[in-house]
This record gives sequence, structure tokens and C-alpha cells, in this order.
Amino acid sequence: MAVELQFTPEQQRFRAEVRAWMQAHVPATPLKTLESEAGFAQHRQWERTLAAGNWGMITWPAQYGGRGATLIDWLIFEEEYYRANAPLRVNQNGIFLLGPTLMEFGTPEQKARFLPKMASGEEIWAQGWSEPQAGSDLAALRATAVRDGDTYVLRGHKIWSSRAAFADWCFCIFRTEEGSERHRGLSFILVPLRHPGVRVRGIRQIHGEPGFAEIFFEDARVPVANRLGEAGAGWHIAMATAGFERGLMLRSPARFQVAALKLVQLWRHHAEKADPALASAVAQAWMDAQAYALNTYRTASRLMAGGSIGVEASLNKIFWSELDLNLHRTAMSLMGARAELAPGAPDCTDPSWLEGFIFSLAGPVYAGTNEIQRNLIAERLLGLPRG
Amino acid sequence: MAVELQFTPEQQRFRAEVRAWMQAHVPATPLKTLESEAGFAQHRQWERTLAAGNWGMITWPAQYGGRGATLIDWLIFEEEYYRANAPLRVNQNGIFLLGPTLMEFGTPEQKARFLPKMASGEEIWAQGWSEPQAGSDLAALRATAVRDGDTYVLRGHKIWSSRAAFADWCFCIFRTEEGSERHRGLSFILVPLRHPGVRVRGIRQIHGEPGFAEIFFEDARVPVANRLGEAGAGWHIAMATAGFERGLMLRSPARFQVAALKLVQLWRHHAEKADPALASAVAQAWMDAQAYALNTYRTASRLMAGGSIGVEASLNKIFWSELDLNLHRTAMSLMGARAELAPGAPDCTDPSWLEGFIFSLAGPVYAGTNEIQRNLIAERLLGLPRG
Amino acid sequence: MDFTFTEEQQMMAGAFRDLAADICSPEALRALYDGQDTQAEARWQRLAEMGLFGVLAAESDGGMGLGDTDFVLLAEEAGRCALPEPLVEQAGVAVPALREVTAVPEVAALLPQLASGVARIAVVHPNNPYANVPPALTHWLACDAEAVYLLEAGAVEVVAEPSVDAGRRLQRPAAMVPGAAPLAGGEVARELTERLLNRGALFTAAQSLGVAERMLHISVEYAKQRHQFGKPIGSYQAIKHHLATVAVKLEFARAVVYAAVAHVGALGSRSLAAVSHAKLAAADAADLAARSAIQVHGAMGYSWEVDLHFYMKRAWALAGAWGDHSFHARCVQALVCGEAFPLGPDQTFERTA
Amino acid sequence: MDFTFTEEQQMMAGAFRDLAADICSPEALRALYDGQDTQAEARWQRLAEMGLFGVLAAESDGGMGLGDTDFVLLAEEAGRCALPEPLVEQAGVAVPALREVTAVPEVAALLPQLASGVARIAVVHPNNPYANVPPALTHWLACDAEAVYLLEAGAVEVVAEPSVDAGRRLQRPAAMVPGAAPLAGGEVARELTERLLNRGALFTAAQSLGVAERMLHISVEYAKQRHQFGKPIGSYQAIKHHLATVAVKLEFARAVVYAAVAHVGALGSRSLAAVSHAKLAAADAADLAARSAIQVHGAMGYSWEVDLHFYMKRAWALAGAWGDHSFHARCVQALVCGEAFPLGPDQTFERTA
Repeated sequence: MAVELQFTPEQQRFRAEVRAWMQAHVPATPLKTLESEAGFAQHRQWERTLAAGNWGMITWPAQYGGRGATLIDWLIFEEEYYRANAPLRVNQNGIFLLGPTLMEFGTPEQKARFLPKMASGEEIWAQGWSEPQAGSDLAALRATAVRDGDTYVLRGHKIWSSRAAFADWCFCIFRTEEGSERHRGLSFILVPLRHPGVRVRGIRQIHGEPGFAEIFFEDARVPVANRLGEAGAGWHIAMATAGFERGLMLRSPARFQVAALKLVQLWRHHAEKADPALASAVAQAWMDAQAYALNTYRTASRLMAGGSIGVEASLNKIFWSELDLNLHRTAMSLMGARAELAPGAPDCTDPSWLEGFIFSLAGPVYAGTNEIQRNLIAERLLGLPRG
Repeated sequence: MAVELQFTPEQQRFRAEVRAWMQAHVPATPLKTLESEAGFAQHRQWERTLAAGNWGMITWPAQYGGRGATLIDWLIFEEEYYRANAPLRVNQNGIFLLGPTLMEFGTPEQKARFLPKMASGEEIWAQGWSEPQAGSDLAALRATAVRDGDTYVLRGHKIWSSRAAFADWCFCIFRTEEGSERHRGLSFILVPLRHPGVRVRGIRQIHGEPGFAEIFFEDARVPVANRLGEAGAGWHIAMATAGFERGLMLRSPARFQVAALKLVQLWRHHAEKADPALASAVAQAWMDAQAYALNTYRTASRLMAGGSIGVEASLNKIFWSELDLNLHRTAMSLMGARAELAPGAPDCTDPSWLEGFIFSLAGPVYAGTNEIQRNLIAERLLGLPRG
Repeated sequence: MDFTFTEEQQMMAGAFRDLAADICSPEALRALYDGQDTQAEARWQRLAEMGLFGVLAAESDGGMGLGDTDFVLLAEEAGRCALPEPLVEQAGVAVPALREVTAVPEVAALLPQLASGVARIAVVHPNNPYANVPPALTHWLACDAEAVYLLEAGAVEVVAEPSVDAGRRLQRPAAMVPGAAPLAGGEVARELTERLLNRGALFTAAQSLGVAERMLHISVEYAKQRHQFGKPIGSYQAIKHHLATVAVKLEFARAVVYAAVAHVGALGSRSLAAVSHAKLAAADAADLAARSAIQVHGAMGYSWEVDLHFYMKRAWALAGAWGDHSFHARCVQALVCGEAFPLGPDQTFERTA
Repeated sequence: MDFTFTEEQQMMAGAFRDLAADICSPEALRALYDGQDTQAEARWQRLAEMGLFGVLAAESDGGMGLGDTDFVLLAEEAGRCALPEPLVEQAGVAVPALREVTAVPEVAALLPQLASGVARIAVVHPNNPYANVPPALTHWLACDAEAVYLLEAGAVEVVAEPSVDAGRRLQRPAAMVPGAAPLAGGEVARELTERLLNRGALFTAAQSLGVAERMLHISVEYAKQRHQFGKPIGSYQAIKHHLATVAVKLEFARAVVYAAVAHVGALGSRSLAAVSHAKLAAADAADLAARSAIQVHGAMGYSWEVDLHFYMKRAWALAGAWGDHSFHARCVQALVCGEAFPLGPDQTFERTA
């Protein structure tokens, strides 16, 4: 009978294996923020440790340093990863976004050159797509790559590039066809960040750390061999990458389930003086995290049965971003006068709430604003006419 | 010093006078619904009683049967009216909408012909504007009035006409200029409902009663003298009427304050087993009703100091309609399994909650949907560009 | 670990949906609302012919011997068509409950009758005080924390409690014959009562999913054809966002309801929380679908002449049936905020409290 | 019955707004956030020159002898510009409180100093444990239900509690000199403490209005100039509706805050409810304005380089100051759901409990 929601003995053994390894390897003291140079180095080291244990990206095929694990195994891995309070993945642009894209569109040489060092955490990747005038409207981008023999000459200005402040490489989209418009004439190009003509400038976020960076290309030259896929195929490839971004890998539910559990504990600490309505907000946060987890397994089952991820990605994006925001708003309400205290203030008992709250504010706007996701759902899932 | 929020001795005396009269005259047993013929007759009689006491429309000038009362007096009157649980105003289209419009745009003859009988409740008015293909987009209306000597020949189909099922007269908008489009070529015409070529058909609402009606005009003839204002001035006059509709008179706060008080009492009855979050919904309902009352007095002060009502009307519409919906949704939640019981079911302790809930569902969509109100606020108050 | 329904399960649901299109169309519901419901018995017969009353009955009782997971999609279809008859209460709630007490001769005798639809039962529970009664009622199943009673219809004095949803014929037992012997008492009664509520709430949640999806579908179709200001209203962002938000709520409520099926036969706090979560999530989705449908339809959605109101009223009714919002919300709050069972990312599919 | 402010009141607010544009511009706040705040004392002087510290002080103490209604618009302006200095706490909370105990010689001596801004006071209360401290602090006003203390700055050992809002220099008294004599005790202290909270909460609510309106203004301007898909984002319905919804919340919160001014000097349940209502309504409006601003600005709103975050952080900070959400929400729930005073349409402007 289907809808069999129990883990197989193999899956339970796998969970035990992950749990044991995490217990043995997760750093006892939390790493510095990966938005600082020292913290970035620590996180890079953690990626090496993961890779050494062959835990870097378990869903990748073995030849690229993976374990060919199923989506269900991946979800189990993430559950144990977050349960063990393991560090943020500084490698996520590589393993979740560029990696799969390279496997689909890369030449054998490109795969051999980039995937192993990505897997080992030796090379950390940034994403360079948005531009000051091309945010949600990515097709408006202007940065150009002009062909000159076997090299491209890059000019332009990318922004909101995550990890770029300290990363080694960046995967970008440039306009390679002069005078081309919108989605046409774009190419997907891999660019080293410590490179003549490439200037990176961190953008301080409202919490004061450079969570993103701007990248200025001033006649930087890269070999044509750094182009992924055909010239002009940039949009098509970028959409595939965006598909991976909106897929199941990046926002696995475990993160929210851990946060919901912390919220329950915060509630218990404040219950006596709290607005009773916050009890229902806390319960809702747990229910929503649980719902997100259940629906993720449901989608994973569908994908493993041969389905492909489509507009669910938009449904997921809206659901997790709103759940994350509501969860952290509830925590801020529970903390009352302490909520505004900065990390380092004596009475700031747990700085992760304020940091998490600030991060959660960005949820509805990044990776495609929720407005855009709602348009996609209305048009692609419900079949409503375009505006 | 300004912001003096106390009633003057005159205002307190006035309140006492209204209270005494209501205690003496409000029917002890509630009237039948005005959506039934018998109930409509009862409500018509109540209007006569009010008129006899000179309480029909206290803000009207004395010569039309009013008292020339101020807006503050009006609000006090309404507070006592709802506090006394007095009947719904079957006369509201006349006294709130057409009456002021007639005073502004009517000829001396029209005022003399229509206002006194409106004041006395002898003639009850319906509104005939919407058409099947012209709802929110009123300018799309098609019903025509073709001039033939001293008469107009009316053809067309009006819908969602409140009170029309049993009313005597209807104020309508017709296209009087052949081939005219949108806002141009419209005229504002007064039409008797029991009249050759006029057919009225009640529209049953989801609660089963005919809250609205359709009106079919099949070559009905009315004198040109029934036209209000110039030919082609229909849109201009209708907008003035809509201004009165969105003004302070129609949705005075007392109604919501009485409902909020009832909700508090419902809560106290169910508190023991209720979701504690509903306590905050109940408190919010009271706060919102209070806020709506306070802001209404604030607007009234501004108007009495010579200001005019503009986009506040849209702010009010959104606020009261959402408050009314949330208030009744909270009541339905509190009643649990009893909420679905129909009026007349033995365990249906108070049918007004279900009726009020159903009515509140229409709030966000009638008298200009809240979407349209938000567009107006964005464009007229905030100065955002038209879409 | 597999979250997909089998082809058989989907086919059975599809067959019921086709039947519903025939016997429970909007026209049929309109007739019923206009007081000319002559089809109740005929509908019951057609449901019986398809064997739907026996889905959860033992094959030895003439049933299909299937499990709760096989029934959940059927309950969803019953919601989608706003089925007036209490198929869910008889086949999804009463039958599996009575299968726990087959030692009682009258139960053993009744089960085949219930599975075939010959016998018709109504179920009342402290959290479901108004029973939706089938045509030609033959039995009552009534319970409280102390005892469970199986009574012949004639032995119970009832009061009719009309619902705003004309598709529900609600009755409340006013008095039972004095000294009726309980089917079960003590611990057995307590467990029966808890499982009755679990199935009642879960299959009510499944109906809410179906009725929510029906309202979403009706709204989408209306938004495509209705024009204002020169274009279909469905092309306006405000309308799109209303309906997309419903789609999101519905998608996630669905996962919660399907996952909770595994809990309805179990006892204990984790199962109570899973079932209450399902009831709340599905009711919220249906409530939002109803309000959004009104937004999309404008005054039209408020009219008796449009189909929408049949499904809107069913959504309101289901919200209070088999445990109202307060009951299920307090249940989840108490268990989660009280950490009645371990929480956390490795606990998603745990069964035991 | 008049709900309009006088021309004088509006002129004084306008004058402060002009001053704020000069001394508390976004550039000034940026410098402060970058750790180069050299202007605190200069700002304090300019506020003093305008006589703002003496608005509620007696004319005999060199003040203006005005009332709370005259101060509320000034508090709103302090929020609009995210003023770092605790003008509101000194002029709006401490001064009127101390005027109740002028019989105490040191208070009588201090009031003129506070009115002129020469003395600088920080206020802590059980519901405001972190005091926003002025430059060159000279005194502490500390209270609990039993006693109210006026202490020289040197007599209090403090702990700095940095806020995410760099414009608030928060300190918490860690210890007082042993055996300090209270200004007042018993009933007097209880009443003083209640009125301190009333004024603290109400004038904090007024600041929330100001900061909410500032965020709305910034968002509207951004939505007009930022283009996407070939047109200004402000022409999209989703953006319009976000901002219109903020405008609605703000409009009605404003009426609630202005009406509550009449209650801050009073005692009793009706006044507590009015003040808590104001605090909640204004905090909700500011919270929604902040979230909508992020929606409108996209990633840009998330950047340190955009002014928005100064005001967003002030909004978060004010939400927890002078009574957090739970305190005020519980207060209103207890009083309203408990019918602690008569409710109903004739009660809108009642004062007595």
C-alpha cells in the first residue's frame, strides 16, 4: 500500500551513520560568521572536512566526489546536519547551483577542471547575475563579454553577489551579442574573482556585515573556454540553474524545524508573561515547519517516481519564506525589550534570533520576490492570463 | 487648547433626548427582515415613526424635514440609535444618497416633489447603477434613455439594486447620447418602479433572501423632467452621490461598536474552552471598532472646520469592511459546531451572527471593491503612477 | 518512505469523481437548496453500488478490506462535490470503529449491512454534537468518554438542527431509551472515542481539501471569463495573488492531511497533534479559498444563483464539525508548547508519543 | 468635541521638523552608524535652544507650561527623524512626572535645569529596563511599584546594552548606592509609576507613527523612481496594495494615539486600555511599514547603504520599549474581555473607569 511514511532499515542505518559522523566532527564552538574573512576561512576548512568524510554533496555521482544518494537520503542528511547544529555551507553556490549545471551543460574538460575542486571545497563559488538595473528583471542585464580571439573581454557591474566578498570564482551571465535584447544574446561564463580587471566590493547589510558584494569588470579577460554551453545559450542555462536553486536541495526543511523547536523553548521561557496569542503563533510555526517537511518528502517521492520540479518551486519559496518570517517575528515579540539588543550586549541571551529575523526579512524578496512567484503560480499552475 | 475630546453640555443634552425618544419608540420585538414584503412594510412604518419624531434625517435642513444637525450630532444620534438596537434604515438610499444629491443638483420643482415624501418615508428609493457587464467598471454601462419629445424611453438591464425588490422609486444612470463611450453621454434619471415597461426581479442572496434586485427596462417612458441635472452630466452627479456613499453618514461606527460589545459577551460565554488566541481577536475587534469611531470623529472635526472628504473615504471603506469581517469570523470560530446552524435551529442561540458573517463577506467587494480602494489610495493619496 | 498514491487509489477516486459529476452536480445541489431534493435515496443507492460504504469493511463482511489511506482520497472527493449524504461518517468513521468490537454479536451482524449500505448510521461524539443523518436512518453510534452506544434509530429521540448548508441534514439526539446497554465502557470506550474523533476529524479535513479545491477551480474559471476595464479580471495582479495564495495554502495542507492518515488508528499525543494539525490546516485552506472566491466573484459570488455558495457553506460547516477550531488549536498548542513528545527535524514521521 | 490641532501646535511641530532636517538628516545618522557620532552634544544644544525640553515644564521653571497634546506632535517628529537623543524621555516623561513631586527640594531645584536641557536624565521603569541615555547624563529617574528614585548619575553603576539601533545608547542600572532615599513611596509611587508608563508608552507610540510615516514616504519615493520590466514598480498593483495597506493602518493608528493623549495623566483601567491600544496600534503600523518597505525595495532595502534601515531599526526598538507587545496586549485583553469598564458606542470618549 502506498503513502508508506516510514524510513527503510537502510535509511535508518544511513541516518545513524550521519549522526555519528556529525557528533564526531561538528566543531564544538560555533565558527565565526562566514561574512568575515576569518570566518570564511573557517567555513572553507569545514567544507574540506566534509569532503574528507565524503559528505560534501552526497547526491552527486561518485566520480565527482559524491555518493549518488537519493533525495530522501539527502533530506535525512540535512536533518542530521541541522540537528547537529553544523556550520552554514559556504560552498552552497557550487554544490547546489553551479555543480548540477556543470554536470548538465559542461564539457568533459570543464567538468574535470571545476567539479573536483568544488567538491573538495578548494574553490568557493559566487553567483554574479543581478545588476543595479536588472534585479527581478534579469533579462535587462547589460554587462558585456566581447569576443577577442580566444578570450572574452568583460565589462560591467554585478551586484547582490552572495559569498563574492571572499570567494574564488563567480559564475556570471554576460551579453555576448552586441545589440541583443532581453533573453537573447546572453552567455554563461565562469570568471576567477582574483583576476586583473575584476574588482570586488562588499555590500554591508543592515546587520553591518558584507553578506553580498558588487563585482566590477573593467576589461577583464577570460578564455572563451570558460563559457558554459553555446554562445547565446546563457539564458537557457541560467534558467536551469534557477531551477536547481528553486528545487529541493537549497531550502531543506530541517533548518526551519530546528528553528521551530528553539521557538518552542523560547516560548516556555517567556510563557508566564506572554500574550497568549503568541502560543498559537508558536504552535503555527511548528505546524508550518512540519508541513514544509512533509510536503518536501511528498515532492521528493514524486521526483523519485520520475516527476520533475515545476511550479511547486514557487509554492515552496512562498511557504518557507513566510514561515521563516512569521517564526522570527514571533521570537522578536516574545523577547520584548531584549529583542533590540545587539549581539554582544550582556542581556542579549541569543543573538541568533535578531540575526535570523533580519535574514528572514530578505526571504520574501530574494531568489525571485514572492510577488513574482505568485504571478508564476497564477499563470503556470492556475492558467490565468498574463497581465 | 485643541484636541478637546469631550462632548459639550448641548451635545450631552442632545444625546439624552435621543436616548429618551428611542427608549420610548423602538419596537420591543425586532421587525421582520426588510428583505421580505411584510418586513419591508414594517420598516417603512418605522421610517414614518422616525419622521413623525423629526428624527428621519437630522442633518438635513429644516425645510426638508431635518434639524440641520452637525456631523457630531449625527454621530451621537447613531450611537444612541444602535445602542437602542433600532431597526435597519430601509430609507437609506434616499436619505444618505439621493437626498443630498437632489439638494445639490435638483431643480426647486424636483426638490419639492421628492424630498418631503422621502423624508416622510412615504417613498422608498432604490439605486440602479450596476449592470451585468458594468460592476466595478461603472463607465461600461449600456442601458439607454432615448429622447422622444418630453419623455425618455428607457431600455436596459440593471442589477445589484439594493432595496429595489419592494421600493417605489429608483435613481439610475442611463446613456442618453447615442454612441457615447465611457463617462460621456450619461444622464442621471429618476424612475418609478411600479410603472409600465419596468420589471423588477429579486436576486436571492446566499442566505436565501432577495437582498438585491435586477431591474429590466423595456421601453419604459418617463418625463424628461425626471432627469437630475443636465443631459450628459450623469457621471459627474453619480460621482457626487458616490462621495456621499463613501462619506461619513452611511457606515457610522456605532454599528461596529455594538457588534464588538456583543463579541466580548460571546467570548465571555465561551472563554473556558476557546483558543486563547481568540481573546486577542476579540480585543482587536474592540480596538478596531474604537479606532474607527475615533477616526470618524477626527474626520468629522476636519469637515466641520471646512475640510472636504476625499481619499479618506477609501481608507474608511477598507478599514470598516475588514474590521467587520474579522469580527464576525471570530464570532463564528467562537461558536464552533453551532456556527453553521440556520436561524430557527433550536441550538441557534443568536442568528444575527451567521447573518452578520454572511453580510460581512460582501463588505470588501461592494461599494467599490477594496482592491479598487487600494488603487485609489496609492494613486491619489500616495501619488503612485497609474498602472 | 513513499508519499505517492497507487494507481488503484487514484482510479477509485477518479471513478467516484465521475459518479459525483452525475449524481451530485451543481444542478442537483440547486434542486436540494430549492427544497426539491428527491434524490437522496437514489444517490445513496449509487454510492452503495460502487461499494463505497464497504471500503474499510472486512472482505468477510462484504467489504473491500482496504485501509484509511485508501479512503482519504474518497473523502476528498466527497468534499469536492459537497456530497449531502454522510458517506464519510458511515464508511470512514463508524465502520472502522465498529470493527474494533466485533465480539459484540449485534455489531458483527450490523457490519455487513453497513458495508452494503443497507443499514444507515449517524454518529455523534462530544466534539460532533450534530450528526449528519443519512436517508432512512437505521442506527445511531453515540459515545462519550465513559461509554459507546449502538442504538436502533427508533430508540433515540432526536431534534432536527437545520444547517445553513442545506446539504447537511443535522440531528441531535435529545434522549435515549433509558438503560440502553453500552457497546463498550472503560478503557475500550475511551480508546474507541479517541479513534472515532481521529477519523472524524481527519476525513473531515480531507473533505475540506476537496471543497477548497472546488472553490479555487470555480474562482479561476470565473476570473478567466469575467472582464472588467477591458480585460479578464484574472489578468490583474490582485486577483492573481489572491488565488495563488490559496494554491499555496492548499498544497501544504494536502501534505499534512495525507501524512496524518497514518495516525488515525493510533492513540497518544503525537497522533492527536497530527490529526488536529490536519484539521486546522485544511479548514484554514478552505476558509481562505471561500473568502478569496468572494473577492474574485464580487457581488456575483454573493448570489444564490451562482454555484459557489454550495461549496462555501460546506466549508463553513466542516470547520466546526468533528472538533472546532478552538478544540484542535488548543490540542496542538498544549502538546507542542508543552513538548508532550520530542520535536525536531528527525521526528517528522515518528509515530509513538 | 474637536479633534484638530491648533495652528500653534502644528507650527511648533513644523519648526522641529525643519530643525531635524538640519541636525538629524540621514547623513548624520549614517555618520553615527559608522561610529563617527561627534554631534550628540551639538544636537542636544540645538534642541535646547528651541526650548523643546521645557514644553511640559512650568513657566516658573522656564518652561512653556504646555500640555501633553502639545507634545504629542513633537514626539511624532522625533520618530520621523529617528532622533538619537531621548528628548521624549526627558521632556515628555521625566519632567511631567517630577512636576508631581515639586515638594521635594531637589526636584524643585532640578526642574529648571531639565527644562533648559542643562541637566540630562535617563528613565528606567519595570517595563522599560533599558534607558536611552542622553549625552553628559546627570541624573537617573528609576522606579518600581514600591518607590521612585531620583539619583545623580555618579551614584548609579550602569551596564551598557548596545542596541541594533545605533541611534539608541542604552544602559541598564546594575546597582545603586545603598540606602538611597526614594523620592516617593506607597500610593504616590504607585501613581507616579503608572503615569510614567502611560506617558512613556504613549509618546513612544507617537514616535512609532512618525517612523512609520517616514518609511512609507521613503518606499513611495523609491517605488516612483525604480523601474522593472519597463515601468516604475509603483505602477504594479502588488506594490500599490502593500503601500495602501500601510496608509490605512497608519491613518487609524494616528486617531488612536491622538485620542489617548487625554488619558496619560489619568489613572485607572480605561486610561490603561487607551494607552495600550495606542502603543499596539502604532507599533503594528510601524511593523507593517517596515515589512512593506522591504518588499518594495527588494534587496536594496536590505543594504546598509540605503537610509531605510535607520528607521526600520528604530521601529523594531520602539516596539519593545515602554511595555512590549505582550504587556500591552494582555492589558487590553484583560480589561476589554473582562469588561473592566462599560463598553459600547456611547463610551468612546469616556474618561473614568
